[in-house]
Amino acid sequence: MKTLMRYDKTILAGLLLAAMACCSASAVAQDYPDPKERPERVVEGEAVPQDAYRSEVTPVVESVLFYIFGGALLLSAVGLCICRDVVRMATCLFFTLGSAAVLYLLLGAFFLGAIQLIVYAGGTLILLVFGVMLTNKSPWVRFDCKPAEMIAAAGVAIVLFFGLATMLTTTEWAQSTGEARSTTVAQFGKALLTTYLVPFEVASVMLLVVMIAAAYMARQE
Amino acid sequence: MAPEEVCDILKERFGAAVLDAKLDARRPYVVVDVARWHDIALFLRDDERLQFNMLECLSALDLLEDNKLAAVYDMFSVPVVIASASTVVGGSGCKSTPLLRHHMAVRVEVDRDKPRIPTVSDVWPAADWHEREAFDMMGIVFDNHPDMTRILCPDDWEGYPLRKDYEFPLEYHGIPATTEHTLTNPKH
Amino acid sequence: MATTVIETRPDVLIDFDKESQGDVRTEEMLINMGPQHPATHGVLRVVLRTDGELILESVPHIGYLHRCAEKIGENLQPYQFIPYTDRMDYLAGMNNNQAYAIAIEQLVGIEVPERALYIRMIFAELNRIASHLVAFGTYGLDMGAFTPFLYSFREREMILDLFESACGARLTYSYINVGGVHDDLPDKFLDVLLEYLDYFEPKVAEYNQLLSYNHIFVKRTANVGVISAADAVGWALTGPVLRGSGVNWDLRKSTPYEIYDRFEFDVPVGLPGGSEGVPQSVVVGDCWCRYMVRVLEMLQSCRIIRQAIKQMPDGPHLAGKLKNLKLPDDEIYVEIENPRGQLGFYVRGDGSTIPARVKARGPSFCNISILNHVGSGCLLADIPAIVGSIDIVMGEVDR
Amino acid sequence: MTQMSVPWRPRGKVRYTGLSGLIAGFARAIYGMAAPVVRAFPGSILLGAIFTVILVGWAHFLLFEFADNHLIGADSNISAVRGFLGAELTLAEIENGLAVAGAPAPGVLQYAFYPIQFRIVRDLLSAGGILGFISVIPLYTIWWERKVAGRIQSRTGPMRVGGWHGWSQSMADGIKLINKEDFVPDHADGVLFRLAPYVAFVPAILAFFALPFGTYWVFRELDVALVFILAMLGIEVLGVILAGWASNNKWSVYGAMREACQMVSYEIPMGMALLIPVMAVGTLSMTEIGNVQGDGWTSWIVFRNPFTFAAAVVYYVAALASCKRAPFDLPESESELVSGFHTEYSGFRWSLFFFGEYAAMFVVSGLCVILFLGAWHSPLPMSLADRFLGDDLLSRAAKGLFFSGPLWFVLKCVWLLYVQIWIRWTLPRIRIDQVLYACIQYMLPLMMVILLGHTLYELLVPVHGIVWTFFNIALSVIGGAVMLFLVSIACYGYLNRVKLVGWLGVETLPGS
Repeated sequence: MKTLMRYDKTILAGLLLAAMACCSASAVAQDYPDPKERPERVVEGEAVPQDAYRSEVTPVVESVLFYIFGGALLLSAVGLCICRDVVRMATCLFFTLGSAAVLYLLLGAFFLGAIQLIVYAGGTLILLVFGVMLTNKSPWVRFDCKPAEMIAAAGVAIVLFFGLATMLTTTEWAQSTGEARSTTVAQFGKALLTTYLVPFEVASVMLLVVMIAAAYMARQE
Repeated sequence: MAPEEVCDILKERFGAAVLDAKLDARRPYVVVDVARWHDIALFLRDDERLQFNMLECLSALDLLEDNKLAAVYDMFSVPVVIASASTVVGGSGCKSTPLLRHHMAVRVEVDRDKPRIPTVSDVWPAADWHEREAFDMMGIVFDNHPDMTRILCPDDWEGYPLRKDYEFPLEYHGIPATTEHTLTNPKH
Repeated sequence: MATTVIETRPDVLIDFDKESQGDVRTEEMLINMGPQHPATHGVLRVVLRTDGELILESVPHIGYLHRCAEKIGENLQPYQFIPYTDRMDYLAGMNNNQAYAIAIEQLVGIEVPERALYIRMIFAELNRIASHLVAFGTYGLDMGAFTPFLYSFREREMILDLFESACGARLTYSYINVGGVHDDLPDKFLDVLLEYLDYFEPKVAEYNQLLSYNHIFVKRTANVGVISAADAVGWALTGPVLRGSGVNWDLRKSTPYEIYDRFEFDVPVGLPGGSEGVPQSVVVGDCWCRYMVRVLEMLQSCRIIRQAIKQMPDGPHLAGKLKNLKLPDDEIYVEIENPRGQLGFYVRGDGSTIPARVKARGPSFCNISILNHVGSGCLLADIPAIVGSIDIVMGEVDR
Repeated sequence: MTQMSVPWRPRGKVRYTGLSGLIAGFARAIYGMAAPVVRAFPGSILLGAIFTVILVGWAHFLLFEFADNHLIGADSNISAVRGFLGAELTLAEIENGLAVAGAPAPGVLQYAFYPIQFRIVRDLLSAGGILGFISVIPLYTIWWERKVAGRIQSRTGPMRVGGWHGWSQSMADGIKLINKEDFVPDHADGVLFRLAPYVAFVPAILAFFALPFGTYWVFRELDVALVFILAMLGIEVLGVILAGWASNNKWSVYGAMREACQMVSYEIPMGMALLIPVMAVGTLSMTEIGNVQGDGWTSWIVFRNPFTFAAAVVYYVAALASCKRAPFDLPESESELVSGFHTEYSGFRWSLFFFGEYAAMFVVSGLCVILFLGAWHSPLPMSLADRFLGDDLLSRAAKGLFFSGPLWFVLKCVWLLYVQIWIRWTLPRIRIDQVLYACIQYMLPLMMVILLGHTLYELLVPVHGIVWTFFNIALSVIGGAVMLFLVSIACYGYLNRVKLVGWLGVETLPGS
């Protein structure tokens, strides 16, 4: 462990390069634009679907990336539950959300991946860490739970596990037919404001209520 | 307001408490009895003829020959005239309006083995730190002072450095305070 | 714990009262703005009890630069003690020497020649400009503006060159001695000085444009660390800190010592917002007033020096021998107007040539004692603003 | 004299092995050889370096284009995946393709062209280009900031290291920082302490992958580039918070807390300000937004209508706050928090924080340039270029140089960097409650008004109508006037710098 700590810079530099390579490889799904004809501007009418999304990278590389980031997701989620130090928990949460975003990118849903990063990793997590810093639970406190809680938690976990396992195995998932999967942002915008207008408005009203409640609670009488 | 008039006002007000008045010295001062010192201080500040509102300096003295410790209070009467809004910053408008611009010194003597003087930090807030420094350097204890601790030397320092009969410590927490040379032939 | 009702803060923190806390109560922290800290000029340690950004208590601890100068004063003859007075307020060496020299002269009764008085007065005023330049530059640093510091030190460098030509030293001069000045002015000193004054005076207008009336600087200093006139006099604050609170008290004007009554100059005093040349949000006695008083004092010092250069007489520069002066069995307390306030020397002789007791009353010692009274209730970023505006030098606080 | 016992444990002389030792030795060897050459003609080396970088980048692009057009041919069907690594072309096909195109020695060149067709090879090449550019940018921004700060403060800044105006000062600092011992304070959270600089540094680098430098000069042209870059800038906050937290020092906790407040509050106005150009052009992909502003400087989005003009200003101020610069640099405010969150860092880890900050500075000004200031187009309209210049190699180079190319993008970014540096060295710092007060009370409502105004303006005002052209021309004239005024100030300042700086200062300035 000692020597590992001494060479931390080299290891982390390696990790850095690996992260960059993965990001670029994972974002490789986007087709390289053919320089000759430019995708003409989105005309008012129905958006012209860009040429079919196909994975440049052979399936081998894509699945390797999937397992890497899926594993990272699971490991950091487990780390989140195990850690006692509050700030380490927040870091594990960050890696969980980050690898979820990378999985979206792998699937070609770039808008969703970026929004996941902004909203969760950039927004909620920061507010969570901020909340930890300001509440009177001093940040150096350690969550050490009593054995009784451990047993109860284990029980709930097992029940949840079997529920999920059965659900996973019984339902038959729609097979991906491999046709155009990448949707442009314009289609998102149109869909949000036409077909899914009601849920969109309900969500915004709900968020507004949450914000006002938070402001009211933190206000000094 | 000459020192003589101030001394007369004090004598007429406190009578015997004013022990001695050295008015012909280069800087005239009045020696005051320790017991009545706190009321005299209040009187010096609040009497509208005197109005000594600024305590300049508290110098602690060590009179070893007659086994006494003394505290000399120098005070000023500063005209608290707020320059009116019309006067220009730096303009000729802000002339000083001499109200009662005079100076007075009061000495309070107390014997060495029981050096206790009533504090005046409630009369002049400036006295707070000066009294702590007098205690730190000379060992004069000021009664009901809000925070009677050392101010310059470390809190666990023994002895009072400015006393004439103070001998230097040779080391402090293992750090040698003098060189071998002074160890072999101490100066005083 | 005294209720810290913040009555002077007009902006967002007005109703932030400590007592009735909502359930989101931040945890109180005890922080050491320790002896080594860029905002405390020198080795001042301020123990802050903070709640989030708000300061509940700011207790200054001093004594880190204590060199027992007063004990040494009781073993040295006056002319040997002069170099120690330099090291007390190391930014205004000339003024310190002048204070101790005047104290000894009045005690012994030496008559100082005219030329020496004028030279002393010119160097004291030049040192005041240099010290105020340092105060102006470091105050810009505390507020986060780096450039004014470089400009002020460029001008100060030239003053130090002038001092070096006169007395060989740049910071600890020991130039003003008992009975006059150590040696006469070098030739052509006065016209180089005049040339410097012509170069320096437009620069002060440039500083005002760069920092004094800068909107962010005004927002950071106006209505911050307000000291009322009564508090200022009660805590025996003196110098620009006292005049910043609107009290018109300058020893050079109210009790003129040496030859100050021969010159015509003004005493800048803090003014409320809205008066000419003062931003709207300024309150008498806040950081901005104290800062502006120093900047205007620089201009007044230039004015005095110009008049002194015109009236400069000829004649001896020293009253006679300095060694073995017999000090009478009496005591004296003399105060002069140092750039930071009133520097007082209490000297008690006992007939021999060595004084029995030398007590130096440093202006910064009293000025910094008000920090706790002013500091509690303000924000963490205001502490450097307040300490910077009081402009302390730890050499004369700890002696 | 008795030797005082030192309370802390004396450590042996620290010997550098591994990466830092290697780098230091390598750097010393190079410096030995290169010093005389560089000292001889430094200016031309610097200019030459800039142009070679541009030409090398352009050569790559031409290579890819040639391979696409001539070898694969327009009509080849893309899905036919053959060959071992999924290559579309076998060696033989490449050879006769080269022969058809009249390349000199097809037999030899075919081996050179074979790897080009793979996507991963192209990515690695452009990733190398991007990483090279990223490592150069902070180096020279730091050096340039010290020179500009020096000139503002009437001193000269670094003059000695490497000859002409100390151009290799930040390289020397880099080597020093690598060799410096960066320790971890005791009781600090070791893992987080080491992780924090990377969480702060990597997002700033990843943002460069989606930032277009020209129409074709982009590593990966995402159609959600803007959102991706915003996400990356959002993640940096966490690195700073972890750093402040893990270094077991109350001052850094304060720095971390302030950073959290400031970044979270300033991302909202920044995000809203970025919405304006997106609404104007209708897409999130920055290459698209850049191409729209092609014909002349009146077509730049900033001069489009008063709302976009105001949005550009609000964006720039919010961007200053989000990358902790100028009057908003509270998290590492020296005077109060010693140096905020990176107080306990030193050596390589500290330099990572600084690389991240300067990279973020460049990304933020890059965003401003692309979205508002006519990305990689010069003020001259492209129509002018098409009339004079044809399509051959030389004219394309001229078009790239004078009309629209990565050089213009970098030039505008450097100008915005200069504005940031200029603001930093003149303005004092704002207090934290004023920062938040300004954001919530002024920036947010202002931004909402601008957003509303812009939508109404876009909907109601007919495009190229009287009102539209009036505002467009008026704003363009204002923009042009401001630019000319600043250039004239710079010339005036340079021409009689003796009078301005004062007689005493100038004689002593070496090389002034």
